[in-house]
Parts: sequence; C-alpha cells; structure tokens
Amino acid sequence: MALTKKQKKLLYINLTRAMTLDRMMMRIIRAGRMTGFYHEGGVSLAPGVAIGSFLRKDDCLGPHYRAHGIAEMVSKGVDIPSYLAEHMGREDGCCKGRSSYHWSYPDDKMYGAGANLGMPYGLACGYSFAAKYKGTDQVALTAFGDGSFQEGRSYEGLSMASAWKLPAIFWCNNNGIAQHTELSNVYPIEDLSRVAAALGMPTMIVDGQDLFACGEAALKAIDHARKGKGPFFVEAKYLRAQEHNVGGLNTSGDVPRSQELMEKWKEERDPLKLATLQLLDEGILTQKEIEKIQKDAEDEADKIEEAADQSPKALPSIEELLAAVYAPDTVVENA
Amino acid sequence: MALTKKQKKLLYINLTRAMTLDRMMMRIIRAGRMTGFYHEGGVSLAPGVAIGSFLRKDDCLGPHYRAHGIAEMVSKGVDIPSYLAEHMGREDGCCKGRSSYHWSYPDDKMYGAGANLGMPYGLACGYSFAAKYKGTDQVALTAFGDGSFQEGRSYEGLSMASAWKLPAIFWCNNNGIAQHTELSNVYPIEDLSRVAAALGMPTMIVDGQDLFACGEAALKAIDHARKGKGPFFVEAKYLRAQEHNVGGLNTSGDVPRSQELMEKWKEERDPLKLATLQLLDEGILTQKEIEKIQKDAEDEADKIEEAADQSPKALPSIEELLAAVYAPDTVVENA
Amino acid sequence: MSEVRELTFSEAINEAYIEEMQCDENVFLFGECIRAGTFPHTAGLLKKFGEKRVLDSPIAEANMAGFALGAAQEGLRPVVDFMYAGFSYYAATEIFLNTASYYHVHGSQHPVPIVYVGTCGVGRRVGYEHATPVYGTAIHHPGLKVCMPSTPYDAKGLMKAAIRDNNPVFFLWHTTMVAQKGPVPEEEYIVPLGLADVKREGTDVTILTLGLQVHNALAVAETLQDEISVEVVDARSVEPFDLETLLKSVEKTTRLVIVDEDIERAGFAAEISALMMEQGYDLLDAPVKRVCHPNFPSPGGYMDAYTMPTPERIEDAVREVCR
Amino acid sequence: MSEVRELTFSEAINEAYIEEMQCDENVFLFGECIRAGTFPHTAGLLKKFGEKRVLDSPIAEANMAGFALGAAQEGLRPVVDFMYAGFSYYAATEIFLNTASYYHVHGSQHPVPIVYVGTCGVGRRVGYEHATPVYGTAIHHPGLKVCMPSTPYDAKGLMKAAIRDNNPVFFLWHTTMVAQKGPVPEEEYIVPLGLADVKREGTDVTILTLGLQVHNALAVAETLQDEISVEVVDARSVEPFDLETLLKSVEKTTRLVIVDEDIERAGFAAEISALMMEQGYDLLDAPVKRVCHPNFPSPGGYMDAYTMPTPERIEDAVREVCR
Ligand SMILES: Cc1ncc(C[n+]2csc(CCOP(=O)(O)OP(=O)(O)O)c2C)c(N)n1
Ligand SMILES: Cc1ncc(C[n+]2csc(CCOP(=O)(O)OP(=O)(O)O)c2C)c(N)n1
Ligand SMILES: [Mg+2]
Ligand SMILES: [Mg+2]
Repeated sequence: MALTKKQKKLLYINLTRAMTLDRMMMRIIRAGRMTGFYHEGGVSLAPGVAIGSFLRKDDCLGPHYRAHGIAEMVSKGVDIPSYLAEHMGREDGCCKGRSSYHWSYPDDKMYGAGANLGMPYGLACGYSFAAKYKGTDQVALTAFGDGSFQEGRSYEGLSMASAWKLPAIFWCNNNGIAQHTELSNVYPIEDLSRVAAALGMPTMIVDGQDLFACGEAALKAIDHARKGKGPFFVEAKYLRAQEHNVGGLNTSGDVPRSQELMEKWKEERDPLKLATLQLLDEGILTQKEIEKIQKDAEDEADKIEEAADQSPKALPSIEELLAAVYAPDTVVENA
Repeated sequence: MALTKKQKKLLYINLTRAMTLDRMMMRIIRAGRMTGFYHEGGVSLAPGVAIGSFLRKDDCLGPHYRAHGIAEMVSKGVDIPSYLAEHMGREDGCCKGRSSYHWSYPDDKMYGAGANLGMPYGLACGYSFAAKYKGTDQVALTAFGDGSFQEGRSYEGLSMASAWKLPAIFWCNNNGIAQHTELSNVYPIEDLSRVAAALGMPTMIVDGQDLFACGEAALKAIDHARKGKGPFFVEAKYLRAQEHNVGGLNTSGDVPRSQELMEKWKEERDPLKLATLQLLDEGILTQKEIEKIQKDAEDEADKIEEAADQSPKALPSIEELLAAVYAPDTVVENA
Repeated sequence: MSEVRELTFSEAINEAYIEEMQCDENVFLFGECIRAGTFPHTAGLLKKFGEKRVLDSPIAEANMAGFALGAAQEGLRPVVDFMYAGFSYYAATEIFLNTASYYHVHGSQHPVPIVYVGTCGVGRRVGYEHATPVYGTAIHHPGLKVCMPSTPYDAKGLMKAAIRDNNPVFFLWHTTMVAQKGPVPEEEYIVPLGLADVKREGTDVTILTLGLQVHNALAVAETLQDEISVEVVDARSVEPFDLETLLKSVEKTTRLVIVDEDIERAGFAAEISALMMEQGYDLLDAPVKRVCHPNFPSPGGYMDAYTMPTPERIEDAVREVCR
Repeated sequence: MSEVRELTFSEAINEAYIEEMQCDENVFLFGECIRAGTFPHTAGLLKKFGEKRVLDSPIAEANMAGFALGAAQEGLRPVVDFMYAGFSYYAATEIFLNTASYYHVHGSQHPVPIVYVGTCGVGRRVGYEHATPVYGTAIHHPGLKVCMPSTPYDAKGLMKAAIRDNNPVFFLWHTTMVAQKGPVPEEEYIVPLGLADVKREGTDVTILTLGLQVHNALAVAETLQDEISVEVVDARSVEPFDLETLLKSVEKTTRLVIVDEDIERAGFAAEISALMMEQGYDLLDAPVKRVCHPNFPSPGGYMDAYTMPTPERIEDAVREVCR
C-alpha cells in the first residue's frame, strides 16, 4: 500500500519525536534519575513509529520492549509526561510511580510492559479474541524481537491466532541478536517469518531501517486483520547499534558486535537520516521544515522532562501498598 | 530404505507382542489391578514398534505416552515383568513400585515416563547433546502426539536440535485428536511436519497404520541422525480407535468421534491385520508361523502377568520415603 | 418444606457456570477438553451457550494464561480450565507472577477478573503431576485469590463468587470428589471468598483444614466425640484467609491442628502456623501441629492411601496437642 | 602469613567453575548470555574451556531445563544459568515438578546432578520479575536443594558443593552483590550444603537469615551491641536446612527473628517459624517474628529501599521479641 504524502510526513514527524525522546530517556538514565533500567532505541525505532502511527486508538498494542515502547506510544498519542514520570518513580507516573518501568495506558489500549520475553503472544491472542467476541473491527498488534521469538510462547500464540483467524498482527523486530547472544548461534534459520508461514499465516519481510517501508507494511497488515482475514506476520530486519541496555550490569566489555560496525550502522543506516534524504529528494519536506520538526520535538522533550521532574517521588507506605493488592468488588474501570 | 525379510519378520513379531501386551494391560486395569491409569494402544502401536525395533540399545528413547511405551519397550528388549509390576504398584517394579506409571529403564536408555505433555522435546535435546559432547554415535529419539506438539516446548526443542545439528529424531504420532479435542479446532495446519521443515529439518510423512512404512521411516531417520547430519522429523498419521484412557473420569459419553467410525478403523486399518495380509502375500510368513507367533506372544503375556502378580505390593513407610528424596553424595549409578 | 436436593460437585459447578454466564455476557469458558468433558462439570454447556462461549483450548497452558490475561484486560471475564491444576505450572510466570501482580504493579487501576479452574489431590494413585494442589505455591504470590470447596454447596457458592470477583482467582477442586454429592438449595446464593466455615463446633481443639480433608477431620471429630471435643474449621478460601474465625476458634479451644494435603514445607499450613505464632501465641496451650503431605513428591501407587493426611494421622496429632 | 586476598562474588563463582570444570570433564556451562556475560561470573570461561563446554542457550527457559535433565540423565553435569533466577518460572514444571521428583519417583535409583544458577533480590529497582528470589517456591517442591551465599567465600564453597552434589541444586545469588568483595583463600575448600554458619555470636536473640540480609542483620547486631546481644545465623543452605544449628542457637538465646527477603506468605520464614513451633516451642521465651518482603509483588522504584527487610525493620523486630 503506497503511502500518501501526508502519511509520510506523519511518520517522519513521529520518528523525529521518538528518537528525540529516546535521547531524552538516555540522558535521564545516565544522570541516575531513572529508577529502573532503560533499553536504548537508537536507530531501531522505525518499526515502532510505523505501528503506532497507523493503529486506531481502540486497537490494542503491545510494543516491543526496546526503547520501552516510546516510539509506539508517542506515535499513538499516549501521554508521555506520565510515562517518563513513571520511569522516574514519580507520583504522576501513569502507574502512580509504583511500577518501575511497567507503564500502562488502558485507555489507549496499551495495557503495560513486563519483563518476561514471550508474554506478548498470549496477550495478543486475548486482545484479538476479545475484539472478535464483542463483534468489533478492532485489531491487536504485538511487537517482539528475535530473542523473544525463541520462546515457545511465540509458536503457541501464532498457532492459536492462525487456527482461530484472530485479528492479530505479529510484528517481529529481527536484529539477529538477543542481549549478547547471536541468533545464528542458537536458532536454525534467519527468517523467523518462515515459522509463521508454516503455521498458515501471510507474512512479509521488510527493511526495519526504512521508515516508509515499515509504514507500508503496517498499513497492509492492519488492513488484512481489520477486514477479518485473520492474523498477519511482519518481520522487520532492523539493527541494534548500541549496547543491550543502560543500567544493566554488563561489565565484561566482551560485546559480540564491534564498536566500528555499530558506528558504521549509525552513520549509514539511521532511519531518520534515510527518511530525511528521501523526503527532501521527493520534495515532500524542505530543509527548513525539517529543522522546525526537529526543534518542535526537542521542545516537546524538554517540556516532558520538566513536567515529570516536578512530580514528587512515589513513596507509598507499606500499609498503602498492602491495601492495594486486590481490586475492590465493584471497580470503576480505569479510574 | 527397503526392509529385508528378516527386518519385516522382526517388526511383525514385535507388533504381535506389543498388541498382545496392550490387551494384557487393558485386562489388568479393567480388573482394577493397576494402581494408576492406562492409555490403550489398540491399533496405534505400529510406530512404537518400528522405533523400538531399530534403535540400538545405547540410543536414548522417549516413547509416546500412549500405551505407556509398551510397543517401544518390548521391541527394544526391555524387561517387561518389572514394567507391569510397576504399573501394579509392586516391589519388583522397575521403580520399586513407587512410581505409579512412571516406569524407567536407565540401562536401556529409557529414562522414564512423566505426565506432562511437552517434556520430551527438551529431554531429547539433552540426550542427543550428551552423545555429541561425549563424541559417540548414539542417537536420541523422542515420540509424541499432535496434542503434545501444541505445547511451545515442541518448537523450542526442534529449534535447538536444528540449530545445533543434534542427532535427535522427532517422531510425531498425529491422530488429529488430543484427549477429546480435535486438532482442527485448535491448530491451524494438518501436517505438523511443516513446522519442522520451516525450522530447517528434513521431514517425512508416513502412514502410521502401515508397520513396514513406519519401519522404513525409522531406518531412514536413524541413519540420518547417526551419520551426524542433524535431526530428522517423522510424522506418522495414525489412528486412535478407542477412548482416550481407562481409569479416567470421562463420564460424559460425549465423544467427538463415533463408535461406528472407530469400529470401522479397527476392522480396516488394524496394522497387524494389514501386515499379516502383506507378509502372507509376499510369502514371508505362513499362516502356521503366524499362529505360532501369536501363541508365543500370548504365552509371554501370561508369564509376565504371573511374574508381576507374585510380587508384593509396594508399601514403603513414610520414613523410608522421606529417606529416599535425595541421592547420596557418592552414588553407584543404576544400582 | 421440601427436602433440599442433592447435587454432585460437578453439577454444582455446572449450575454456577450457567447462572453466571446467563447474567454476564462477558463470562466465557475456555479450557482443556471441556466441550466433550474430561470432567463432568462442563456437561451440556456447549449446547447451551454455543461455540462462542465454550471453547476447547489448544494444549498450551502458557498461552492459555496469557490469553486469559489479555482477554480480561479487554473487559472479558474468562474462566480458564486447566483440567488438572498442576498443568498450570507451565504458566507459572503468567499466573503467579504477571497476572497476580498486574493490578498492583500497574498502580492498582485496572482489574483483571479471571478464574483458573483445576482438579487436584492425592487419591487417584497417579502421582505428583496430577496430585499437586497448587495452593501452597499460589498463595506465595500475592495478587491471586485461591479457594477450594469441601462440599457441593461451597463449590457452587465459591465458584459464583470467583466469577464475580474482580481479581484472578484460582478455584481448586478435588479429583476424588468430582462425583460426590451434597445438598444444594434451588435458591441463588454466594459463598464469599475470605470466609471460613465452622463445619463442626467443639471446645477442646480446633482442626483447620480444607477440601477433602474436611471430611477426614469430621470423621476424626466423630470418632473422638466422647473423649475430645473437636471443632472443625473449613478454610474454604486459602487467600484471602479468614484469620479472624480461626483466632476466635482457637481462643475457645486453645489448641490447633492444621490438616493440609499439600506438601508440608513452606505451604499453607506453615503460613498458618507462623501466623498463630505471631498473632495467637498467647491463646495456645500447646504448639500448633501440622498434618500434611510429607516432604517428598507424591508417588502415587498404593502409597496414596497413607501419604495424604489420613484419619489416623489426624487423630494422632489431635491426641498429641491435647496431651 | 600473607593476607587473604579479596575476590568479588563473581570472581569467587568464576573460580569455583574453573576448578570444578578442570577436575570433571562432564561439567559444562549452559546459560543465557554467559559467553559475553550479562554478569561477570562467567568472564573468560569461553576462552578457557572452548565452545564445547561454555554454551549460550537459546532464550527458551523451559527447554533449557528439559535439556539439562536429559543431559544429566545421560551422565553430564550441567550448570544452567537463567541470568535472573525468576526467569526459571518458565520452567517451573521442569524444575519444581519433574526434575525435583525424578530421583525419588523413579525408585531413588538414578541421580540427576544439575546446578541452576540465577541472580535475584530487591534493590535494583526493577520490580518483581527480576527480584523474585525463587527459594520460597523451590523448597515447597521436595527433591531440590537450594542455597544462597552471603559472602564471596561462601559463594565459592557452595558453588563447588553444588556442582559436586548428585542432586539438582538451585544456586541463588543477589543482584546487588555481584561486585561485592570479600576474603577468599587460595587453598581449595568446600562449603557443604546443609550447614548453617553462625556469622556472629550473641546471647539474647537469634537472627536467622541468608544472602544480602546477613549484612543487614550484622549491622543491626552492631548497632545494638551495648543493649542486646544478637547472634546472627546465616542459613546459607535453605534446603537441606540446618535445623540443629538453629535450635542450638535458640536454646541459648530463647528468642528468634527470621529475616527473609522473599515474600512473607508461605515462604522460607513461615516454614522455619512452623518448625520452631513444632520442635522449639519450649525453648522460646517470645513468639518468633518474621521480617520479610510484605505480601505484595515487589514494585521496584523508590520503594525498593523499604519493601525489603531494612535494618530499621529488623531492629524493631529484635526489640519486640526482647521486650
Ligand atoms: C523470559 C525472559 N528470559 C530472558 C530475559 C532476559 N532478556 C531481556 S532482553 C533480552 C534480549 C531480547 O532480545 P530480542 O527479543 O531480540 O530484542 P532486541 O533487544 O534484540 O530488540 C533477554 C534475553 C527476559 N527478559 N525474559
Ligand atoms: C501439560 C499437560 N497438559 C495436558 C495434559 C492432559 N492430557 C493428557 S493426554 C492428552 C492428549 C494428548 O494428545 P496427543 O499428544 O495427540 O496424544 P494421543 O493420545 O492422541 O496419541 C492431554 C491433553 C497433560 N498430560 N499434560
Ligand atoms: Mg534481537
Ligand atoms: Mg493425538
């Protein structure tokens, strides 16, 4: 599905915002002002932007953990100050600062992050089943990496979604590495989408550094699922051009990919650089407009940081925490 | 790989024995003389016989749970009286009568049964890895059903075996049903071997009611793995022509497959009947020889029953059981 | 007044399903072989509610639990049947960590109503995988509610409460009691989670127990009636646990035996004993005693007759604390 | 005599690996990202022992544990590293049920030597998935041994014992202590599983604890030294548990506080409290008190500073039992 100019512009703005916010997150964690950890997005954010930009607000979305969903969220229109505040352990965090990095936005149909790789598949089946059960045309999208895909839960979720023709989109961000383990060391094939295809699902491979290719893939997958044709699998080949995470304990310095290679990737395969060239070339944006977009994004980030920073640290008492374990019998949803 | 006459005869004798012993097991559980449950083999035993007959004694083998491994065991030459005694909760059982149906024969490289579907895959990886680690040419074979294959553990095990080119054979007994759930209700494809193929494994589909076809497949798979070419996947399409199990609690009578259909299968697709016709036709066995084989098998079953029956009930005290939880520091293996 | 009718556990649960499914469209059943029915509690429901609301799950427990969490987040109220409760261990992360924690960790804002169902218990001689009663492990993971009925009456009432509850609830029932009968009134009722039930009053010693073991405790109480007056408290709900009722009972009897079919070490009985230490020390005239599954994996076989708490072992314990 | 050198926990474990791998060819390391090393305890081992014996596992914990069981049945001695111990919950069936039970259920004939390794503990502010210390759940499943060191010395000695043990052993270490230093002698030694260690002698009250909390307990003992004489017993091994050493200590002090970083309900502390009720009732001059992670999922964030047992909470408990 070819993108309109407007769609390209939207993607471009969202990628600029996402990458700016990712840098903001990095600044904050490096300054020791985040309570948990953060997994840098870097040049890996094109898929998340594509997904977030084209889903409807009422479509369920489980982002890939990398960059903690920032690309998906900012593109879907989620409130970012409360997301940052959550990471900073503040009372105005979306989970009252009580979750570390476990943000959640039920109203935006993004029900939260968790640490366990392999969780997203069952959840996506649940979301898409619920849509079918209620008779709506909502779709559910879940994104995950090649490391996560090694968990048998991937196969279980794909099997169910395919068997029951659920409106689920499985979006695989395949960079061939999981933390410090190369995919080729522990997994037999390069294209993970082969598994989905074997399970009877339409699949597509896309360049995850190409923002507009990702956008087209997202549109196609969403359209397929929305029309009731069942699940769809997209495999985005993307790059991680930095360490696994910040705030982790990797002290060995024994990285499986060289610093030079990663620098080269940042130079040559940065999705924003590539998109900038293309949009200038196609005459969709001028250099001036681009600078404005960048400037706006930076202002946005500053405002977000400022807002989050004003919120007090979340320090609920043990008694308060003990009283908050169970939902009361009658609950006002998303109160 | 075409079978020799001798091999055909061996398979035929072993199938006769296996089906006779399966009937013995059914007699005993129906008489209330077994302590746990039993899952009838019926007309489903050709794959197990093929596997057991052609593996070496030092090849690891994890049989499919149906018929509790009887076909594999009798064909591999395991001591059956202690197997029956185990099922009957007797002291002479292979696990001292302390395991219910969890038989095990470490000396025969059959390390035991367990109830959890999905366990065999990781185990097979462990066995075949150990062979490689030690530098032997042993292979490991694990058999399982389509129900078991729905567990994500199947995908995890297949992935590892294929990535690491382990000498593992995955033998799938696909009857399209798991307990009372039709495969087509919950799973997207009919041929499970497609998943293995997607993961880069050579695969083969075989008629699980055809004893000799199963034998040929077993030879081919074992040869492949033994030669260090990596794992192999066999899918035997086989039939379950009876209830899921005896001693279970299915009181609903609400079976998904009709009694008539199952009777028809027993009539037309019994692997022993089919093999008999073929061997008579090929002149490999005479009617008289066949009767002798049948008679010997029945004598064998009677002797086994008698032997098991003479063993006292296993009634170790709680103190004895408490003292048996941990292996001592220096253990005489398989003492 | 007409006599109260008798139903089996299965029939009682079946009725709870029907009533709750009729009054809330979002309730649906999803489980391993529930259509044709490994256990009879789901008999007839496919016909009554159709394929949409009565679904056989794939044999993939981890996905079952992940699916249920997703469906609940989206507003449905899944009842997830694991056939045997022990099979849910494949979903330990999903159930004990992620679902149990979901509400609390995410700021106590979005409830996830789910019922997990599974049979368990020693007695069918098939060993630990089918016997493991799960509740000891479950209560070590805050956020789950857990209950286990001893009668068809409680089974129906607790199941209705579980389905209406806004939290994940693990509903356990005993494999050997599936077809056991007991009185169940026609009128609608609920047995709230978190309320213990004094199944027999007594003055000398309290037995706290649940599930099948309530009947062993009652049998012992009967046997001993001319010697020792035994009060039998049925916990019914393991979490939330009704400590108040227990303390009130022990205040009267000053002695406590906990009968728990689960593995002894770090289980439910250990927790109650520790709670008595902390909150009931001054009430006690003798140390609390546990009668549990001894600390080895349930082997099955003929050993089932004596590895679970037996009337004999319970009686010994009662006599010991009354010495 | 020269001074004893100081090693970090990671270095101590690394040495244990090297020594045991050198003396037994069947020992091999298999784990999540151990080659490049998420934690430094495996640094240099790939180079030293080669690809055959130091393997990065696929990210598939259930298969990791099934694989380890198979390899152990075939005579190898796998050391399986889950990175964070809580990730092992994906293999709950494999570890807590099937591997734990294997030896016993199959007639106690064929041992399965496996070491599971994982970090855990509150303090890095990342919440329950990474914090869950697993041991409370593990000991509820007989057949596993479980240990957790409080010093690099114990870490090395326990790891060597674990690798040599013929049973599955869960070796836990605390995420916040990975780089903490302590004396480790050059000479070879073992710290046997099942032996507690009195880390400080005292006469008024016993604190039983393990891992990181040993240091909090010692700090409290120091603070209170002029008021209350505190004995600190480091369990080291959670199962088998050295009840004898504990009873001997409580015989002297007559008071006991259990400090346990795991969730309070039905955990290790509950078990020890119940054992004291049953076997140490007459030794006690006050009820045993538990100081644990309160009964909610570990949220992370700034709350890490006070949801785990703190010196303040431990001190309060000590004062309370000494009142
Ligand atoms: C169940 C589980 N196992 C292991 C981990 C540790 N872990 C965190 S991120 C990660 C790598 C994930 O790689 P991938 O899914 O490919 O994402 P990428 O970072 O490459 O985008 C691992 C192994 C975890 N979080 N959960
Ligand atoms: C983990 C787990 N889940 C569920 C079950 C219950 N169960 C026992 S046998 C069975 C059906 C297995 O079907 P399949 O593997 O196809 O074997 P078949 O009987 O058809 O040969 C089921 C669901 C189990 N034993 N273990
Ligand atoms: Mg990756
Ligand atoms: Mg089947």
